[in-house]
Amino acid sequence: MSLAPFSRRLLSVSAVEQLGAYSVLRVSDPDGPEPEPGQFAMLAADERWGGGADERPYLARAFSVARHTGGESHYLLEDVGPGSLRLGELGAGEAIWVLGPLGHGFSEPPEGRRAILVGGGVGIAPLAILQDRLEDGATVLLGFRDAARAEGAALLRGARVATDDGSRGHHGLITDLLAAELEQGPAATVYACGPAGMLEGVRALCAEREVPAQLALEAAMACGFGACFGCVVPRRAGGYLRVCVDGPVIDARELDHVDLHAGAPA
Amino acid sequence: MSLAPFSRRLLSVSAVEQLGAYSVLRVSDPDGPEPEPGQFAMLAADERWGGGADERPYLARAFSVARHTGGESHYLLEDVGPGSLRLGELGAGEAIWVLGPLGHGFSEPPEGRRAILVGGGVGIAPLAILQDRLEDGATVLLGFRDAARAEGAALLRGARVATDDGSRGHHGLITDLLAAELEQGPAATVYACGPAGMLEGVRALCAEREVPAQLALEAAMACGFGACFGCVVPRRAGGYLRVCVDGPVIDARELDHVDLHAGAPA
Amino acid sequence: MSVTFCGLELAHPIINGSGTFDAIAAARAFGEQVRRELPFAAYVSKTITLGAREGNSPPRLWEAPAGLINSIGLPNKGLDGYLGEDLPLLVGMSCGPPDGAGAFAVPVITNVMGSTAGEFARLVEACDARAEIAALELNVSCPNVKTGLDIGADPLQLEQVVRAVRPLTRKPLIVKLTPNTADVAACAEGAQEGGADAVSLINTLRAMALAPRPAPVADGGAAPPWLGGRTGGLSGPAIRPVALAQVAAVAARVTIPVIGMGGVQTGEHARDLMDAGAALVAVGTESFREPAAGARIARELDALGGR
Amino acid sequence: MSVTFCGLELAHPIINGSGTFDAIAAARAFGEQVRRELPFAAYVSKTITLGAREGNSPPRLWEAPAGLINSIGLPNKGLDGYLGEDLPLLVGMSCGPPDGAGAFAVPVITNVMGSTAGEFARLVEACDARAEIAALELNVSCPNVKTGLDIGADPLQLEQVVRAVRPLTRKPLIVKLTPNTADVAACAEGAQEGGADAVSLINTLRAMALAPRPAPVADGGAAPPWLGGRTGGLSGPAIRPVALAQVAAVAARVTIPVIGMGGVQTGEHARDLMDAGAALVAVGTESFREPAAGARIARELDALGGR
Ligand SMILES: Cc1cc2nc3c(=O)[nH]c(=O)nc-3n(C[C@H](O)[C@H](O)[C@H](O)COP(=O)(O)OP(=O)(O)OC[C@H]3O[C@@H](n4cnc5c(N)ncnc54)[C@H](O)[C@@H]3O)c2cc1C
Ligand SMILES: Cc1cc2nc3c(=O)[nH]c(=O)nc-3n(C[C@H](O)[C@H](O)[C@H](O)COP(=O)(O)OP(=O)(O)OC[C@H]3O[C@@H](n4cnc5c(N)ncnc54)[C@H](O)[C@@H]3O)c2cc1C
Ligand SMILES: Cc1cc2nc3c(=O)[nH]c(=O)nc-3n(C[C@H](O)[C@H](O)[C@H](O)COP(=O)(O)O)c2cc1C
Ligand SMILES: Cc1cc2nc3c(=O)[nH]c(=O)nc-3n(C[C@H](O)[C@H](O)[C@H](O)COP(=O)(O)O)c2cc1C
Ligand code: FES
Ligand code: FES
Repeated sequence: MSLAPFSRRLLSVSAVEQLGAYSVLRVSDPDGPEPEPGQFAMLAADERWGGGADERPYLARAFSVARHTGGESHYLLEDVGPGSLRLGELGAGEAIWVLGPLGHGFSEPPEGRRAILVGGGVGIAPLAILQDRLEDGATVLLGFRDAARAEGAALLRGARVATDDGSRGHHGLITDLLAAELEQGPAATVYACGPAGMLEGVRALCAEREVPAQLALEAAMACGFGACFGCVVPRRAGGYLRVCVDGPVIDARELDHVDLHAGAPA
Repeated sequence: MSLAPFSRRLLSVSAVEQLGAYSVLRVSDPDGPEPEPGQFAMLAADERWGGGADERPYLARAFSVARHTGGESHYLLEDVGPGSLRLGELGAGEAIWVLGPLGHGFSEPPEGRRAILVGGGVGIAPLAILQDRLEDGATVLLGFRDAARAEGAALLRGARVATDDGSRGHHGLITDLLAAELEQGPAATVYACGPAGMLEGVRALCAEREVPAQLALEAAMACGFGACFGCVVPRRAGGYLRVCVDGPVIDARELDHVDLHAGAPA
Repeated sequence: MSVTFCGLELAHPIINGSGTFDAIAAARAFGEQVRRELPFAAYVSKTITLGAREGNSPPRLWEAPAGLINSIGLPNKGLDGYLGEDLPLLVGMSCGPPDGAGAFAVPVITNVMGSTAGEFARLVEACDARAEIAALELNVSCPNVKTGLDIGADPLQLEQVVRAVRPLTRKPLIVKLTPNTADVAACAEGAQEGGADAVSLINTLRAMALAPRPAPVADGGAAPPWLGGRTGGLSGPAIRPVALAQVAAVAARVTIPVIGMGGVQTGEHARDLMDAGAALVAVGTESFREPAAGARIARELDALGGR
Repeated sequence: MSVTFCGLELAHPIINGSGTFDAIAAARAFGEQVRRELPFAAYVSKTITLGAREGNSPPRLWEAPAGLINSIGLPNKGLDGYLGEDLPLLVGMSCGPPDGAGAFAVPVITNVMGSTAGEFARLVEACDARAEIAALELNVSCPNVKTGLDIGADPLQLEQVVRAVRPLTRKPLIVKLTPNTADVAACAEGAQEGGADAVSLINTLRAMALAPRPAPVADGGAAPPWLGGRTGGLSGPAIRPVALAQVAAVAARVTIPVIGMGGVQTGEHARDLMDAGAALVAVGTESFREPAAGARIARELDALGGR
């Protein structure tokens, strides 16, 4: 796990590029620590963070590192509220506060197991940097709501795609493709990130087949470094995990189910 | 007095131009009522009103109509806080909320009295539209802190200028010029707008010489239309005047002195 | 979307918060249209006291994060001035329902404050005698002359005051609760026990601002309070989450209707308060930013499906 | 700029608000530097209860205008877990003074909450026995089992609780007052009478948020409370003006030192609280936005001239 510098850092936006329904925010960070796949950062615009809908945003927002290359960190944004809206409006050269890399990322696949990457929607982000780092390549299965969002699949190489509305790739859930894939070759490790419903599907599927799975969870976060105890999900053994410091990547066996309340209501 | 439409209106910025230390905000308003000299409007940017220093601005801000011509209202801005900063950043085509024209403006000079316009700093704004409307011309005396601010004098025609630091025009107070002017020809009416200290100087000078004076006051305002009772100044006869509906232009004889607390501390 | 509140037929559930809309001044600024198209389904007067009050010395305003601190100090012409000069100008106003059909008469709710039960009684009696007044709102955020604490902050004391004035009028009696208390639901219960027909909340939260530096702070010294009244009341979006909690707590405890307010800016905010149990919603500070906000909020609420 | 507070030598007047900075988790995220360069001159633990608590079910957070509502529910390992596992990891931390010269040891202040005077007594006794603990803070924002009201909201009850635990320790005893009360200065006086060495305020304001629509609200129905604990506490800039008013009211009434907090984001905000009478200033929610905020605020305060 890479440690974050003990202070948020004022960095500079290199570019914001459209990618279908999403945008890719590129932040210049030549001196920062190399993030590990699955780690995230807390982001906030330096200027005009606030004054949006209902006078928000106020707190920084969590975003997975989608890629780290050439001294730049890339983040994949979906405009779902005042924070992501504001970040997506940033222009090259504008200042952005970055706290990170934070959290506990993905671990290497166990010997003899191939990697299957399963992403849903904007949750594909941490799988891109994971694919970059996996030496032996991986099967990539990505699900989206529609074709505009499915353009996001270009973030990864060789992805097979499913859409809810059938406008691209398989018409149906990405877990359909995962089930078929596991049928063919169960000696796999699944790496998944996406909406709670999808993660619960992946968890149940893998549990049934005794396939190890690492789930990158989301939860509303105030701090990102264990200070607020706000980002919890119930642990199978009882009690709660803090997604920011115990996760965001959590071994599926730690969870009884993926709680819908973990993140935003879908 | 022109009445304002009973609703703030979403208008479009035509331009923001630098004028020395100030900027001139031009708002396209072809259908709005013709403002009278001394009237003001409550302005707020449509987007990102908030999120500045200390999470402000929140309320709209009062600005004198500096000019109204060709279907445009002009406002003279001095950057003194988050509201004026944000308004000054607006670009052509951006949306701005305008409530106005509000308040009670200047009245015609009484028969046989020539008009002397005395302005200080950004307070020269309402004198520009007044000069535009005065048929017989007027003597214009404008005081500023320094030469960069004195460039604002270009807003009016034929102004004589004083600066606190002597970098342009008379080195000293604008009331020095006013005293000399009244010495020469006391059959005058004085129209004044500027910082409280200057207005108090003008008031005292005119009171002594029994010259009528109309003072355009400033006060912190929450609403601009008499709803909040926040913008009061003490009235000589006792009690308070609401600057927004009883003013902003007030007959100097109504005031015992111009209260420093009326507006922001200088 | 019309609603009945304590027997009053209202065009919609949006009214104004006391002291945040002066219909007489607004008609001076915007013309007679204000009286024909009032943005509120009922008009609540500012707080009226027995004697006239000038209000606090300025400065009276301070902008806070997502809010406003005011220290206005209840300026008003006093009971006689209000009944004689203002009330006649406040009757006969109308407002449109959100769907634009027809016009509704706007009832006047007069908000009064005394510093003793006796003063409250005189105010209520005098208002009761005036047919133009449809309902009364008691502002009980007034310090008890002996204890210095707000009358409205103590459930028992509040109950006694309401009980004392209840027999003096058959008009609907609304008690405007103070939010600066440990248990606002207990205060609401006290008001109900005393005979109130409704409660309204929240009033502003006690707050303070210091003089901005550098001026006029003496070097090295502490900045003095900025507002003429030293402390003031916080309103606006900043207090909305507190309002929601207090309205929910009160609505869960009393059976009389609740008027909810505090930081409402949109139809969604109004709906939240109604979901929490409010029958009507009052708009205060948002009217400062937009004089016709009440009508917009009523339309938005309507579009959200009636509540 | 170093200050003495209740006999403790502190590098500067900025400490953390209880429950808003977990030094152990921060060291996991940022490394050992956290322990060497803590942004706070004293470290206040989160609230510790006798038994372990899981905390409230999620969701626990809601972003409000210029603020945050939390319903965390005081998760903690319980007294034994804290003393056995956490406390040893909390000693030996240091922080630098704002001018960068030398390093100061950071004393640990342990915040405890009981639901009865007896529970408070057991907590205080156990902490008193531990030399690593420099001072105690009593969180009295806990409902009285009988009345349901916060112990800290009633001056008399508060005085009794403090008086009961006072003899059990010679360590400085700080009482963290609840802001959800009619007269916080009277509560502070009660704490002082009971023997407190200092008071701290403000804790969060009781607040609420409803589930965002559309999901998961049943059509036509009212939106339920969003937070697992139904209500939560509001913190951040939104409450700063309320904090300033309460700190000023308390400081004017008591002679013991006051720790001020509530929405502090800058050195100027800290200075305002000190101008209002606070001896120390605690930073809470701002640390979430910037983990090293405390150190920045101490530097800014220093640059403003020592206070
Ligand atoms: C570890 C981690 C990694 C993430 N990675 C990514 C990523 O790579 N890309 C990406 O696009 N997103 C990512 N997210 C999600 C992102 O952080 C959130 O969607 C964030 O809240 C967006 O902020 P916003 O202001 O745009 O939307 P918000 O207004 O925060 O809305 C997001 C959701 O929060 C809820 N909500 C609405 N209002 C409020 C309120 N007032 N307070 C609290 N919740 C509210 C609603 O359910 C809404 O759907 C990640 C989250 C985590 C925890
Ligand atoms: C009738 C009228 C006409 C005006 N015409 C003009 C004009 O033509 N041009 C022009 O530039 N200005 C004009 N003003 C003044 C302008 O409205 C104010 O300066 C306005 O407050 C600027 O907003 P701001 O956010 O930029 O600054 P603010 O932050 O509001 O600061 C302005 C002053 O307010 C005080 N202040 C600081 N913080 C706060 C706070 N939190 N709450 C309250 N007060 C605070 C300070 O003393 C500060 O110097 C006019 C005012 C009135 C009443
Ligand atoms: C400037 C101002 C003046 C007020 N005057 C009164 C008043 O006279 N009587 C009263 O009961 N409430 C008064 N209030 C409180 C409001 O009616 C309302 O309860 C409070 O502002 C919360 O609502 P808001 O956040 O929508 O403004 C006043 C509020 C403001 C901001
Ligand atoms: C997430 C969160 C958790 C908190 N936990 C505690 C706690 O355990 N004990 C306590 O006394 N106060 C707790 N508080 C209150 C803070 O210590 C502080 O009093 C309050 O947040 C106001 O300061 P701020 O606006 O700077 O955050 C908590 C506050 C927050 C936001
Ligand atoms: S986000 Fe604060 S503890 Fe996880
Ligand atoms: S600004 Fe509100 S009454 Fe004048």
